[in-house]
Amino acid sequence: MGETSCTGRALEVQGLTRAFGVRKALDGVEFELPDGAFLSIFGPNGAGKTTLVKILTTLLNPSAGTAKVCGLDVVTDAVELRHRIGLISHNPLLYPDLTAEENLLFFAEMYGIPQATERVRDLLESVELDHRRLDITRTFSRGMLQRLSIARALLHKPDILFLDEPYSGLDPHAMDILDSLIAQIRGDHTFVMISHDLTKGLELCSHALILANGRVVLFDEKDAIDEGAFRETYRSTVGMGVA
Amino acid sequence: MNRTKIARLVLVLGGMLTTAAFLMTFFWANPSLLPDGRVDFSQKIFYFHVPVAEASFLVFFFTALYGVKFLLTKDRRYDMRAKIATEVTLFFVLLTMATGILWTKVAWGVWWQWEPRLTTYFIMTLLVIAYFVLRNSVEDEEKRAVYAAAFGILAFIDAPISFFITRWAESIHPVVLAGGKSSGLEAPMLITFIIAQIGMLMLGYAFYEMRLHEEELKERLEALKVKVGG
Amino acid sequence: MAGSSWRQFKAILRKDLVMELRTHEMITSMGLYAILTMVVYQIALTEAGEALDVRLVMPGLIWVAFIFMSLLGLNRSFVHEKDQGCIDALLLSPVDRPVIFFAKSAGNLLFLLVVELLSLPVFAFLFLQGREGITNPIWLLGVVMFAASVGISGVGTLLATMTVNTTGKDILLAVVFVPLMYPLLRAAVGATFAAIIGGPGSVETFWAWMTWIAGFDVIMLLIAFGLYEFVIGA
Amino acid sequence: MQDVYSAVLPQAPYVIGAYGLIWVALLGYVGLVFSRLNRIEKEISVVEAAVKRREKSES
Repeated sequence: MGETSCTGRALEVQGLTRAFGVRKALDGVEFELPDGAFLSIFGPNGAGKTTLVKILTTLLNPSAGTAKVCGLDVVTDAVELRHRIGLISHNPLLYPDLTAEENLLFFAEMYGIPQATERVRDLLESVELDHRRLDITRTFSRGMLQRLSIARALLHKPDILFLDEPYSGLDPHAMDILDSLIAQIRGDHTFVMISHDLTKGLELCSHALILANGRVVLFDEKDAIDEGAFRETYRSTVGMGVA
Repeated sequence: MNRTKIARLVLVLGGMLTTAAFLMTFFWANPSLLPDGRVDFSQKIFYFHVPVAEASFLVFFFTALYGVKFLLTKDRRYDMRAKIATEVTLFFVLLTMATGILWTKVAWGVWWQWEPRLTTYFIMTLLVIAYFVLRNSVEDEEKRAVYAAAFGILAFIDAPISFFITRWAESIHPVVLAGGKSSGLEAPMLITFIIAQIGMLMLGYAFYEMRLHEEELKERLEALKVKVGG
Repeated sequence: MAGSSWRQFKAILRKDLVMELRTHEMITSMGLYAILTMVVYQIALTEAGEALDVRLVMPGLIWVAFIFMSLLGLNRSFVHEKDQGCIDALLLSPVDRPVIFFAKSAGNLLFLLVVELLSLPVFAFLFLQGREGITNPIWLLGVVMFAASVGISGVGTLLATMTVNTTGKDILLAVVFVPLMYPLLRAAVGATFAAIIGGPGSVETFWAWMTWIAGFDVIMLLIAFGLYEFVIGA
Repeated sequence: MQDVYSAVLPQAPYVIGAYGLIWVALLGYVGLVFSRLNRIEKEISVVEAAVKRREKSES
């Protein structure tokens, strides 16, 4: 487990509830994640995984309860927190009609990054896209887009990276590249990943969480988890999402 | 006494007042005269046309008010109230349009005239309809509520414009609520009108509460079904 | 803080301009739409022939073309953001939501004005040759076009932010946008008429309509500005 | 006298139409809402009974 510049725990979630009417997307979610950990969140469709990540990344407000990321409250310290988090999604979150470099420069400007040009060049080199930096991203393959979106997420040197099913839609080669990129930055980042793929998710994580019907079914360190029993628990939740 | 009981009482009272106003319109209120001295029977439409129109403006205000309250609290109950207020607005707006068109035919000889009051009120009708079109095209419940609230607030701007337009622009539409000299209503006419107005507002309130009660029951039913069905 | 907001505003605006200069998507579709509208107008006016003084209906025709044209641009401007989830990346960054509103509105205003300025001479060329000229100073037309376009793009940006998330977004935008714009359109046509037809007192009439437009702009933009954070965060 | 009321007869259908419309609409609306309210209340009592039965059989 590495160190980030976060003071205190990476995640502190208490009684987190997100409801609109009768349906509760999240219902009293509680857990704590130490700094530098890698959390994999599992759960059937509609379990509330995306809602949880959206709250932790300040895109949605909770209806009740509190969540602190990096010691910062997701509601009251939202603006400051946005400097500390990055998101890699299965969607590239890039403008297809801008070049690779323009995309990164645009987001650098949004984050107010000093010496943006150098930072962008460095990042493009590290994801091996410097030779394509002047091409518009519409022409990129799925794997290249994913690499560029990692560069986008790392622009402002976030402490916590959120991964929303980053492997979906990637070919095996692109998956390998993504693996090695994650391994490179694993040391000084905390990771929170949503995953459908049990094997992949368990392989990477240090902590695992199963969500169903908006509730935490299981949360533990990987070392304490018996994989067979874990798979059994996960299987039992499938279908619970659809009430 | 709970809200539903009050609503039913108000409904009965409103019904009684409007019925009384109806009878007064035809048996008590003195007839309005045409410039040539003949009796203008079509003016009788105004005793209900105007109260319904005023009620539509007033209820529409609650769409905007509950819209603001919803955005500030994100409390779903306000969204429901805004929706119901708009529904009652739609009901009154359509009634206003229908009675207005009948009167226009008598007084102006045509069913429809593009004059400022009619035009702006027509626009308001379209806005109220658009409110529901918007609601129906948003799947996510919370998004729907937020968008509807925002649109309701924007749409309400047309209500004061339509209300005051007869005073600002050259309009041939009569100004009934001008106050003072130009309304020219004699006491029996004015009293009849006021009773009809109060009755109609009470009906509006009762409709709103009844529909709200219905929606709340629906919700309780949903919750119960979830409990049973698991 | 204010400095960084200004930088972000410029960055979003520049990004939209670069994308538009690269694809020409909005300007082309809006421009073609304007020309198509003129063809349809020709059909509509053809039987009236010389009996009709086109100048009398021209203000209305212009604004009909502009309002429907603006719908195309407004829709496009948010389809870009939605396509690959860019709007989420934007919202994830430490940008004040109103900055997004103002930058997107400014971009939409710019594209709208460009197409308006391009299509107006074409309109005059096709319909007004051999007619009496415009006596009032021509910049009055520029004033109405600018003021009304500010209202159109401001309120339009707010509404397009909503309708991009709905089923049947193009039609829905028209359904919610056109009636809301009625007061503004009415005043714009009045002002344009006063500017084009001229005659005694026309300049006073022009400025009277302009106060309506200015009032509408101020009230609607303030409300749209206040609502934007809620709408984009939903 | 006849002269004074000569405008009444041709105008009457419109006035009657307007008031007829108002009454039908108001009564119709009230009737509709009440019938729906009754139906929902009935449904609620059915489901509530089901809930009670279950709770009994569980305990």
